[in-house]
Amino acid sequence: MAPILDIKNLKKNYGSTEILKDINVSIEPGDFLVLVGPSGCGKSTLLNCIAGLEPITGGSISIAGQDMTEVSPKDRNIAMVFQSYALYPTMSVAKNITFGMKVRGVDQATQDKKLQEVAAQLQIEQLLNRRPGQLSGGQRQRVAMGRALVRDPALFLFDEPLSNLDAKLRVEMRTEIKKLHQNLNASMVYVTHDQIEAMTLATKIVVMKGGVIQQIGSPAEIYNRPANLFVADFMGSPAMNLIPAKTRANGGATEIVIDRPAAEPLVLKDTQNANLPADVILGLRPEDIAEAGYRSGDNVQTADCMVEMVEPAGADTYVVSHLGGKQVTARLHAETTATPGAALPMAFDLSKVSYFAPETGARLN
Amino acid sequence: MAPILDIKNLKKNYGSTEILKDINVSIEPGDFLVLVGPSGCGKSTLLNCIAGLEPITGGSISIAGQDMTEVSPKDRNIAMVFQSYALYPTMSVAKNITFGMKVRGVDQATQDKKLQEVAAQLQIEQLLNRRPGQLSGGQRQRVAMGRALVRDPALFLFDEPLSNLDAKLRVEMRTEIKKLHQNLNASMVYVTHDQIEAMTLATKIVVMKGGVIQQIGSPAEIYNRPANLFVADFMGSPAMNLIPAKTRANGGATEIVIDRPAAEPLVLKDTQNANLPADVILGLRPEDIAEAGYRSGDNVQTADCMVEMVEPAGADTYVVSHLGGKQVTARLHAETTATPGAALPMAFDLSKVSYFAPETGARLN
Amino acid sequence: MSEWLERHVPKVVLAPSFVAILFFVYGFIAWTAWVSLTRSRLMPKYDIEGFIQYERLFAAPRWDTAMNNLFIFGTLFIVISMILGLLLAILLDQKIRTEGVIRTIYLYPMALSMIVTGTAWKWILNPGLGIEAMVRGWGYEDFKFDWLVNSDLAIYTVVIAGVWQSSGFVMALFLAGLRSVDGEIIKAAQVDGIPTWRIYSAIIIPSMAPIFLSAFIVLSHLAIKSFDLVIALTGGGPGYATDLPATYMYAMAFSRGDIGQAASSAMIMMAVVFAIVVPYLYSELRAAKND
Amino acid sequence: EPQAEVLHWWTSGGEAKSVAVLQEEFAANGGTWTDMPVAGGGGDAAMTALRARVLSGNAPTAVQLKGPAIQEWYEEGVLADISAVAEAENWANLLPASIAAHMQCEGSWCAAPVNVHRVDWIWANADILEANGIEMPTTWDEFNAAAEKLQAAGITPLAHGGQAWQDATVFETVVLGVGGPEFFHKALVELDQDALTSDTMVAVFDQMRTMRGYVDDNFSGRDWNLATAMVMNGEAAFQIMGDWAKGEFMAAGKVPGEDFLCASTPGDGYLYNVDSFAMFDVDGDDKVAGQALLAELIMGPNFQEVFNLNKGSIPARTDVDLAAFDVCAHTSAEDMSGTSERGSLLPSYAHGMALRGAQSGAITDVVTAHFNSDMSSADAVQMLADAVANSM
Amino acid sequence: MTDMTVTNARSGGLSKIALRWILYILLGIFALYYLMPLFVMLTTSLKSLDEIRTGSLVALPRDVTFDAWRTAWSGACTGIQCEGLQPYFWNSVLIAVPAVMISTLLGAMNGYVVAQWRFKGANIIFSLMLFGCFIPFQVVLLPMATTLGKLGLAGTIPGLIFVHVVYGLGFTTLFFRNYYVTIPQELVKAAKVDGAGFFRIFWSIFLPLSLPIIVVTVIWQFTQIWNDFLFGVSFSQAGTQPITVALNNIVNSTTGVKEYNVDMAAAIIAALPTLLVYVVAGKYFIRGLTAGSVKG
Ligand SMILES: Nc1ncnc2c1ncn2[C@@H]1O[C@H](COP(=O)(O)OP(=O)(O)OP(=O)(O)O)[C@@H](O)[C@H]1O
Ligand SMILES: Nc1ncnc2c1ncn2[C@@H]1O[C@H](COP(=O)(O)OP(=O)(O)OP(=O)(O)O)[C@@H](O)[C@H]1O
Ligand SMILES: [Mg+2]
Ligand SMILES: [Mg+2]
Repeated sequence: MAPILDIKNLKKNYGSTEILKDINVSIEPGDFLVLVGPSGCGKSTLLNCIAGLEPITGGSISIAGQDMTEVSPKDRNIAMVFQSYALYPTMSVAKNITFGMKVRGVDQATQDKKLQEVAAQLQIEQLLNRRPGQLSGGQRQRVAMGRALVRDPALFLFDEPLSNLDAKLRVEMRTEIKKLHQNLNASMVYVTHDQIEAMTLATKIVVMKGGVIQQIGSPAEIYNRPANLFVADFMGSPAMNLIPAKTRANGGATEIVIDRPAAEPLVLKDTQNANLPADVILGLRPEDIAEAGYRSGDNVQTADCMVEMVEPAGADTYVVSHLGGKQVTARLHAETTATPGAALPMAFDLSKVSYFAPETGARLN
Repeated sequence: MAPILDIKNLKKNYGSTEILKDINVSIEPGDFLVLVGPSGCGKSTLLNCIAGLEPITGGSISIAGQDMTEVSPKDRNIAMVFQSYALYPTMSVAKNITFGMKVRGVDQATQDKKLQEVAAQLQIEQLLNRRPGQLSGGQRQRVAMGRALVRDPALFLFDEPLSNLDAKLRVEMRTEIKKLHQNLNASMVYVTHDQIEAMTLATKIVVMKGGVIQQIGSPAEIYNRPANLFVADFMGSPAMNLIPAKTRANGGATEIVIDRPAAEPLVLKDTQNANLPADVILGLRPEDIAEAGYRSGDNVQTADCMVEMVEPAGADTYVVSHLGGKQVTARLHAETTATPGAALPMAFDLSKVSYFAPETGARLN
Repeated sequence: MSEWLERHVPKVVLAPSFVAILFFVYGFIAWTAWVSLTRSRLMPKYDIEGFIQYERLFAAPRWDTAMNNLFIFGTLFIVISMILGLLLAILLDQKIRTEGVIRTIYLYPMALSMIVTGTAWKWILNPGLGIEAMVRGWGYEDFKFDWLVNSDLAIYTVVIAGVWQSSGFVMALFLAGLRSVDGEIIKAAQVDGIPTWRIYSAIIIPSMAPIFLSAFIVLSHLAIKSFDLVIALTGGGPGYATDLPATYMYAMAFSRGDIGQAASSAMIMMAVVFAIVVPYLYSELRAAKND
Repeated sequence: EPQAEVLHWWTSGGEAKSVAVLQEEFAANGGTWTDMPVAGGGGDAAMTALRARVLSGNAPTAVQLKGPAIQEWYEEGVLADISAVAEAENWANLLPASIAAHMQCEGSWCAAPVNVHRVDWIWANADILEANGIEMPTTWDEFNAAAEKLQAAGITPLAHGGQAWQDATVFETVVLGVGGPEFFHKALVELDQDALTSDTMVAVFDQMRTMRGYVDDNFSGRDWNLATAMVMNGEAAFQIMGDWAKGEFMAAGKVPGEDFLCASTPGDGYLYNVDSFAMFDVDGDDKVAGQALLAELIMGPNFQEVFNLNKGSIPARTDVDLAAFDVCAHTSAEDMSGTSERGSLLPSYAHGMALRGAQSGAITDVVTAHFNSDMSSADAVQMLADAVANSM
Repeated sequence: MTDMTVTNARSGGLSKIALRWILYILLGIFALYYLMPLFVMLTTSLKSLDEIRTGSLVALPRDVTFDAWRTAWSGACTGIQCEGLQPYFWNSVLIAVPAVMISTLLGAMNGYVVAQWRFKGANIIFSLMLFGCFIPFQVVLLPMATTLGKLGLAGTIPGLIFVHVVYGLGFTTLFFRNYYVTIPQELVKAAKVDGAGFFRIFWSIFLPLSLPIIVVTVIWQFTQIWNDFLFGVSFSQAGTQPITVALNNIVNSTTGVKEYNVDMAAAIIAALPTLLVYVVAGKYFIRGLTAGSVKG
């Protein structure tokens, strides 16, 4: 099947500033593509280019097999949900949703039918006569979705649609969007700042930085095998621990040596990866460091560590200690007895360890 | 020791609308009190009343043992950090921080010393000559903190100071505030929307709703023993599963019966709690439902459940199924093989179970 | 074709206004520049004669007076209107119960043209009829307020009436500005222990810089164009002590039948406008580029 | 059917009534009169409107114009020729020569005179003069002496409104009185540099400075009619003003010769201010017919009598019966014919009869600047010469 | 915002009350300054001519009479017609209403383009238009007269409307532009994706949003146009003269008898519509200014 969205060598400049540099992405029908990256990296710009709201400087964009590079937004068969919702402030919810159909000359009966359908789906039937100003954030968000849903487009574009919501509502809406995607089997491009959102929603994640794509892959790939230091640090919360270390070969295995303040270096043995350079940066997620006795497996090794700070967070407790000159966070179970200033035996699970080159930041294993 | 803040029977009306109804809170020196509650519940109003920025309708407020009910804000010996930071837009960072001291007639040398101290603490030395407009959100936040810190007040008030930051920065700043609290051993009142923030920072949490305090307690109390359905649902992310169930006594233990669609009811046995009414709402956190074999203990029981949706989220994977007419979320390890539509054996850990009365919502155990 | 139209519709919409301005403002300025180089008298003539009109202009003592007056009047008018407007805005911002009424009282002079109010002001300021006579009538025989009839001071009465007319509008601008300052900043300052007057002087007022700029532009526009004001109040007198460039130009063009001279004075006036507006536009454009 | 759109600045009650007479006659002769009044600044605003109208190719049919301005507009080639009417009615013989000259442009007739205002009048409050034993002055020295006496008695000698045109009005009567008719003609009609810089001119400015002392403190910007009211109310003794001031006295019910006195200002001569209508080039037979009819009616004896009775001036044509007119008008008429013979019937510079706008304006600038400051007479003379030169 | 005085209202000591009094006294004094001319005009208009000649101008009338008002409205002579201001009043309405509407609408469109549909050079065009606000009107009188003649609009009401629209454009565009730049660009984008075009977006989305700024613009334009004398006197002819010209004819006659009471009554009548607009819409005026036009 032809890709639903195919971006080739896309370039976008504002004046002489290059905002997007040679972007190549393609997604299949039914894909849920999530764009992540730090603020200002060009996510919204890319979305705007796809929608045709910004002229592009180079490359091509095709949607559902048709070259759309020069086509105006209204003919691209897309629907877009904006970060700020961009609801029409003077129109009622119903009119907000039907405005697009009205503009397109859809007949009144169809408009009403569609409106009822979508309103039911989003549970906003009782709000149809209100103005956007009289809605809560979550309700607005649903109206913005509704405006997109009545369209039945080839492609949905979402620009951080949940960023204005409070945590609770965000979780609910996230589930809602996920269901929507599954029910409609629609193709979506979704921008977010929130890694959890990215991880839970995406079938494919694109990590960008400074207008350049850093990695494209499934959520698991991005999470478990980040392509470089930037991705490793960016994805996951709390972030992956990135610890400078030295390696030395020891038989078939590799020994990883990590400096510790006022104590002997910590030595871990990795049996899976060989041929590493002498200096590496070791990447280990907080959940791969547990309290000794709470984790087992081939690659688990135990060592005492000095606890600096304890942060209980309900379901888990995070413990911070110092390794290799860095603060290292471990995720412990909620009932841990760890106390700041005391040593605690910790289990390091190396089965999903990552290594990066200190100079280039590229992944080594 | 006298409480540092003591609020007695505080009432606050706007016109004829009661915004705060009979609030009683008291905190000890060094306490970190976090106020949480849904939008519009009166958190900011309460903070403003404490600061003296809003006249109160009834009751009294004393700070550090002195009745402050009638005292103007500047004489209350408090410092406040606002949600929008409220930096003085035309002054440099240095002037923003020192302006209050200057007005109070603190001599130049002391001002400089204080400024240097605080700037070092917050790592904003290199920003001192910039204007607020030239700072990033996180930097602004730190300046706003700096303005409060030079004060050495009896009480710090924070109104959602992190809500404008992106997730990554928020985590960093949270740690920063936590350290600050530990180092200064200052007393703080902190408003937030974010439960993680509440859980990690607080020594004491106040949950409010509609101007009424729902529960006051330590984070662990609030998390593990919510006083009512509202608190149970509000705190924790994903939220606690609240499942309608029937109970029947069976010997010394209680049997909990939960309806399931297209399957036999699920029966769990609780040996800890007795004398429950026939109808209850069972509260179980997602992390207390695991994949069978991954959890053990006295109160763990296993049952097959139909999986509806699987949400991998990096460190964990959430699985949704249907129980008692509700969606129930379980937190599974990341490598789970659960697939939507298939049955999965799940372990229910009842050691921290909560029961609520369906009518009043009050906690039963 | 329709594709083209669709893409260019904004330009097409702007075009008529733009062309109108181009022709009716810039075209006419060019026309005036041309005429200023001729010996046009009663009616415009188009034979260029060089800069004689400018030479005549700079030789005329009356023009000197007019420019001097513009300087005195402009400076005082703008400064006083701003200060008074700001003061009134601050006073009105203190949760005044009758704000609506008082605001209307301050604002209404803007609604009246000077043709209307000039006579009233003339009487009020006239020593024999107005304030001086009234105060003397109360028994203060030595009271003196005769600026209107004093060649050296008459220009200040023009300032008084001008301020009367415009300061309400400036107040409205500042009041709007005060109302849009973030309330949390003020709360923060209160908690910081800053007294009210320092909150205004050190925090609010400095943050209203754009409004000062707007007010300045509106006021300088009024100052330069002030014509009715002078005609109605003093008629340019005593003598021509209160002449302004605008009245000078009008007199030349229409009562004296000396259009060439009028055109040259208009060009100088426009140069003054230019000197004020261009920096403003520059900052405006830069701001637009930044956002 | 004759049509006329008439641009004029006679808008106030008395003036308007006077014009209405013309309009009625016009209508009685089957014409349609469209009124286009524009008041203000002694016709400045009307001139503004006229210029715009001419430039837009939409000139009014008839326009209140006077003095050299008629010739100026003629030179722009926009005036119509009404010689046919004038010659048929034999205007040349009905008008004093110097006034007729104003109505002619390069030999053809281009305007019709309505009235003759005398400018060099001095008005006085009869009671005050009697109480202080003062006669109407016939020389400036007498005037000065009388003024000193009045001042000593606590009466403001001269009621004056400090507006440029009023200053200029006083100035020209002083020029006429101090320098005589010939000097007046040389200085203010021919703009002879020698005359302008002569010692006589210095003396004129000296007299102006003296007169400044006779004026009360609040004169600046005062309307002329308020000054007249001061004379009426006994606050001041004299006013120097054209004969339209009479209308103000009459309106207040005062009787000439009893309540108030009129006399020409000291010195020989007669300064006239002739209102007239010029006809503009217009398209359309009805309008051209309107112009002819209007010209004829304006010079008609009936209109000349009625209009001038209303307005306080005297008829421009010399053959009108003056029986219905008051004593001041009689004086004016006699003086007009007398001075006309003696060659001292002179155009008023202050009212735009003598000079073109630029020059008269330049002179007024100096006069008013001198009068309203403590400039020395010598400086004023120098400035006057410079200003006149600069205005050429 | 600044509710500084409300804070601790309960603790209002003596000094607080004193401050409050000083505040009101100050406001009152300024109110006197602003009201004085109106007071003089009003009292004079209610006096008889005799009383004006003899009494003090700033005194209250001894016998109140409304004759002057009647005369001014329907009896005063503005030339040979003695119909008062009445006919001219309607001329002004016929000029001001369409001119205000057209210039506001055009300003709205222009502001919409400049703020929301930026294209290359839009800013330059905007600044050029802005400069148009500052041109002294005397400068344009003569060339404009020629142009109007060429257009066949000389002396007509459409001609006057045209002139006012042209020279009002700078300000109306400025007002709308400054208002529309505060509206997020996303709104246009959303509507574009919805399939709406330029005019549709303006009409359905921006215009309904613009009430505050429309109020500001209409007040400003109405005041300017209603009070205009220079254009009114230059580009009108008999039958199309606006009220300011008639007012001027009543007030400014040179050699006639002056009826000050009628003058003042006429002045007030001529100002009534603008006064009314300020009183009625004054509240929205501040609000509109707050809503955005204040910025630079
Ligand atoms: N109209 C414009 N002119 C010039 N530069 C622009 C313009 N719009 C955006 N930019 C720049 O382009 C870059 C990318 O902006 P974009 O809005 O795409 O970022 P983003 O990834 O969406 O960030 P965020 O997460 O904060 O929304 C930024 O550096 C921004 O400053
Ligand atoms: N000045 C006011 N006048 C009337 N009602 C007000 C005023 N300020 C706040 N309220 C109302 O008081 C209630 C509490 O407001 P408050 O700002 O304290 O909420 P909050 O808990 O801080 O909410 P959020 O989390 O959204 O900041 C709200 O319902 C609000 O509408
Ligand atoms: Mg973005
Ligand atoms: Mg709040």
